[in-house]
Amino acid sequence: METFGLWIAALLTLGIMSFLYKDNPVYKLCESIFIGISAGYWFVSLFWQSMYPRLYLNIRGAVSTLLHEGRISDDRWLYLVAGILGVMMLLRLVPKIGWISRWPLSFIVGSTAGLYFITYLQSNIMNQIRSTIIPIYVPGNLGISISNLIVFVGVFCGLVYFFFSREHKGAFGGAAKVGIWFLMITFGASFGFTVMSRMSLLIGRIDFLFGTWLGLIK
Amino acid sequence: MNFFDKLMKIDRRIIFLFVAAAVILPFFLSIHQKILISPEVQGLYDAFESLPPGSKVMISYDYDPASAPELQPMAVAAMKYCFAKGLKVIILGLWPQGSIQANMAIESALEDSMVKEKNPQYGKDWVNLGYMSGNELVIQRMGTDIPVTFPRDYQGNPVEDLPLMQGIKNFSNVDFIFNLSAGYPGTQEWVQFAADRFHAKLGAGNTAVQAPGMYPYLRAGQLVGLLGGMKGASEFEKLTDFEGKGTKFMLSQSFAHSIIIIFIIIGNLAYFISRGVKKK
Amino acid sequence: MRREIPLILTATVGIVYIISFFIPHRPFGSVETLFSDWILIIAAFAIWLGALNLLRVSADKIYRKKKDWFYALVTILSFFLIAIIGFFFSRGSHFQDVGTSFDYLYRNVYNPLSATMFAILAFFVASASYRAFRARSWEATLLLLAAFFVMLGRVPIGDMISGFLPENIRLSEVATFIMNIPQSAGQRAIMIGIGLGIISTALRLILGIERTYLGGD
Amino acid sequence: MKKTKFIILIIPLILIFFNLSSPQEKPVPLPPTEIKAFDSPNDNGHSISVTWKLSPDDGAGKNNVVAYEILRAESPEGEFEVRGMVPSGENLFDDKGSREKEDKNYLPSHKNYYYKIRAKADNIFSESEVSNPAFAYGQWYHTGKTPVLAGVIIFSIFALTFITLARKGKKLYIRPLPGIEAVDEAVGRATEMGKPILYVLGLGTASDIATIASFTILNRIAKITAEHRTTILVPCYDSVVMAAAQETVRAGYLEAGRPDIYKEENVFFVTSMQFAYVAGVNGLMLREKPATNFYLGKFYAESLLLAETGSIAGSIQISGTDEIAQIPFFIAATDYTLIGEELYAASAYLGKEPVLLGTLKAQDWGKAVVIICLILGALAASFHFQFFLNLFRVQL
Repeated sequence: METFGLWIAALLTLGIMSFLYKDNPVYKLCESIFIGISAGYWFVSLFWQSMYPRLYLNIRGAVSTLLHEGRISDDRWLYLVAGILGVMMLLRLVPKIGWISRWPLSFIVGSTAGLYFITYLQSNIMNQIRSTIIPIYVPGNLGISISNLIVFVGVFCGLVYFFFSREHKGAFGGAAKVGIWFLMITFGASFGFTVMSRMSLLIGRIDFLFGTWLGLIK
Repeated sequence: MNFFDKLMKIDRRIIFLFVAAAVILPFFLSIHQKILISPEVQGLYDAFESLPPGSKVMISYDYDPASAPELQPMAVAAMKYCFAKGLKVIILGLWPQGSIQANMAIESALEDSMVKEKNPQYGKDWVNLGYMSGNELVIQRMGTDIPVTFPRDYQGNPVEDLPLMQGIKNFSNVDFIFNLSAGYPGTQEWVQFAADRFHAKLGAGNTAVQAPGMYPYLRAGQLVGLLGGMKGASEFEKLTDFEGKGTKFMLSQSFAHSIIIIFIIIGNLAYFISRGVKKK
Repeated sequence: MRREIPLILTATVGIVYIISFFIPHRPFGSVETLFSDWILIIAAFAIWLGALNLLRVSADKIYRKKKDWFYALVTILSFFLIAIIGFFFSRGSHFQDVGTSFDYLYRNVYNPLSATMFAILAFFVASASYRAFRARSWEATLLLLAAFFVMLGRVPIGDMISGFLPENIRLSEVATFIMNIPQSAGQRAIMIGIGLGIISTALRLILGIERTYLGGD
Repeated sequence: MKKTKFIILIIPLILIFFNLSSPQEKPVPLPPTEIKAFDSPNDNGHSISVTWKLSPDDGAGKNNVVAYEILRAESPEGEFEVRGMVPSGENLFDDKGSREKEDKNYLPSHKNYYYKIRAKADNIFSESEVSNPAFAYGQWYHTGKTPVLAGVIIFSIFALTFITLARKGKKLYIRPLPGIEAVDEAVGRATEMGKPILYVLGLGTASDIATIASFTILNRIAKITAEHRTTILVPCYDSVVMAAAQETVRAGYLEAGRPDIYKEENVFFVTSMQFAYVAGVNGLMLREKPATNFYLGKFYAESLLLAETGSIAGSIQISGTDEIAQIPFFIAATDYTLIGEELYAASAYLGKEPVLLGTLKAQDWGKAVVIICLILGALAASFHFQFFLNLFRVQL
């Protein structure tokens, strides 16, 4: 069974790789298997990991306290709201009352908006300001002074580039231009850096094909 | 259309072919590239070297198959080294697939002739405590009580039956912790909970993407050493004298980076020359 | 009814979320966990919409014998294969444990497909850099140079080429400098910008100014 | 004589021998003192904190303390149970309990507890006195989060001011963005070629602001395509996103006055797994050969897979994301890229609604405040004024 699995895995690997030459029936076959399997995977996981523990087990627990202890006050009843919102989502399938699905949608969007308003203010703004507050002049250490100055100028000009209310002209435009330079270096560096991990993945696949499958590499 | 114009519009499949060759060929070549040892890898090796035989090393496997090309060579080299040196290894995983990766690493380590000589035994020379959910809370709980956190190993044996686990209560009974990490939970959590709170001695192996973020911890001494990506793996293999996949992979990596750079240079030459021709 | 209630709901939920961030006292302290659980449950219901949509589009292709209808059939069959195995033949909620049939499919079908698709990136990185990394302007040159230094500085070859230079200006050191100084400066500027963009969009959502996601009428 | 000499010699030797062979007396460390228990600040009322003065033998004296154990009881005479341990040198412990009654670890609010700390040296303990009684209670304001509150207030004031100004009809200038200018041209191209437009919302869920910002852009583009009678294809990664995208596109067609030509099957679900989704969209691109591809939203490693395939298919491509690591790939492989914040601005740009522009102005003012903070901060740090840095410290 394991050898069979290994062959399946190897053939699928080659099938996807054939895409590099051009679109072809083998790739199309792998693609449709891939879509079906992954959608099914997601379908199953969401059921066992969200629906079952979070909705079913909570409600079952609440029902059992009601039956055994006669208590109705249980926080877990709150999960019923989620169940109702979920069913409302499914009402999209009924054209006449499909608009009800906007309720759960706006619940999701509302909590997203609230959550991100706070977290980004804190992590992207407060924390980044804090790590950029560095002494520009460090007595006796020219190296650190210069690198701190570069960081400061980079953040400053980068922010100027993102101003929308002024045209990039004059001194303002000059700063924005320097800002673009910093952004470009950032993108280049991050490109070069990511290349390494992408190559590692390819190397891993080659190792699978020639080593694990064909046994050519020890 | 002259030669350089053609070169600029080269079929991408030719580029693909070169990339494939650059990655595949090194597997079958026996070229040795000079590997310089960086200080953070040396630091990790020194920490391992300072442990007398019989010391207890905890290795946490916090990654899944997706990051295996980078981290598995490190894991294999570390296991070979520990077995050959007679260090006792306690394995656990904060990622579900971590303990499976660990078993795979041990399987390849046991094939090595130096390891075979020592004939390490499960329960005595190594144990695999398996996966435990709870992320950083698992580390925190281990700081107080390891047997309570992991009452059984991955096969379901009670830990009190394992000779290696005798006398292991918390991090003060573990001589060194080595963490292989591909994200959250991983090195950062080990630093914050094991090193900062319980003063455990900690080293780590990370993916190339994650490694730069760990340098602050290295500078502060919270990490004694760090292996970053395949490069780190190959350096570690060189230091421990267990040359393995890291070194081999690194050669492919070098070739692949070079081929991309060569193509960028060719592309730019063609661009400038053909532009120069047109201007005339 | 159709638009007003959803808008009120968005605003209320958003404001409750923001307020509860500052109040540790119950019930506010646990709002975040509760709401995120709810969202997961809604998503678990919504996957039915997605799955039905996928099946409907595929079935439609087969029914009308459209081009490539055979592949649509393969999609439907693979969907049912893994769904049935996952629901009934893989130890219930322990479906992801090692040794289940679900795990077998995951390891031998899903994993190689996904890893290979990911690995194809390596080829595309090469072709994209060949096509796009041309020193057309000063900005493009900066991008190219930064990529060049970092790429070479991360592999042993880089230090071999630059071995004749003093240690602190070898390629690996240059790469580290670029990553630590200008790269992190640029990164911070972008992060602060994104932060402002996100909080401003979030505010627009809460105030009900941005509401296209709710549709018309 | 000889004998006495021998005895005199042997007695001290025996003494020395016995002294050596008797088990070595391990020194007992002095206990920690001044145990103070109090309610843990900024929590929901199920945690008590304890502090103490380190044992004189911790880091000094006999220097043999390795850790402190924290014990708790319901009365000073009651049975003390171990609640936790901290390494030597530390003098604070948060006794965090659960808020669930069923939990073994339950710690009720408003109930008194007593604490003891014992210093641990190998297997020897020395216990402190019992602490004062303390009970846990919940707080109504988290003092550590004040900087964030200040940020919320400042930004909201900016936004509301500019929205009001915009409502009153004040003209607000914004500079042109190349990626946005290209949208009309790109749709026009598709119409001329008689080919569809592909709009990819990315891998975000409806819980990502980037995805929601992308809905607004999708709405405008759907409106333009409806006017031109061009097909727009929206393959979706998430079911909730699919539902919202259907609403969004329908609204666009409605605004253009063409609800009759809206086709729901053009906004469809592919799958929720990253690379399977890419495989599907790539196949779609090569078979449908869209004239223009939009990639706006959250993107991860798939960015380049999509953009390179799009370029193989010969499409014009406009991209934008707030995932910094992916922006370089989009810059390399697509024709126009909206960088980070520009993605969020794009919806306001395309909408041209004055109120949306108002919040864009607020963003700029926000940036100005950040820049001022950075300048002041750099000066303060250079002259060692630590307090300024602490203004931005958020405690969770």
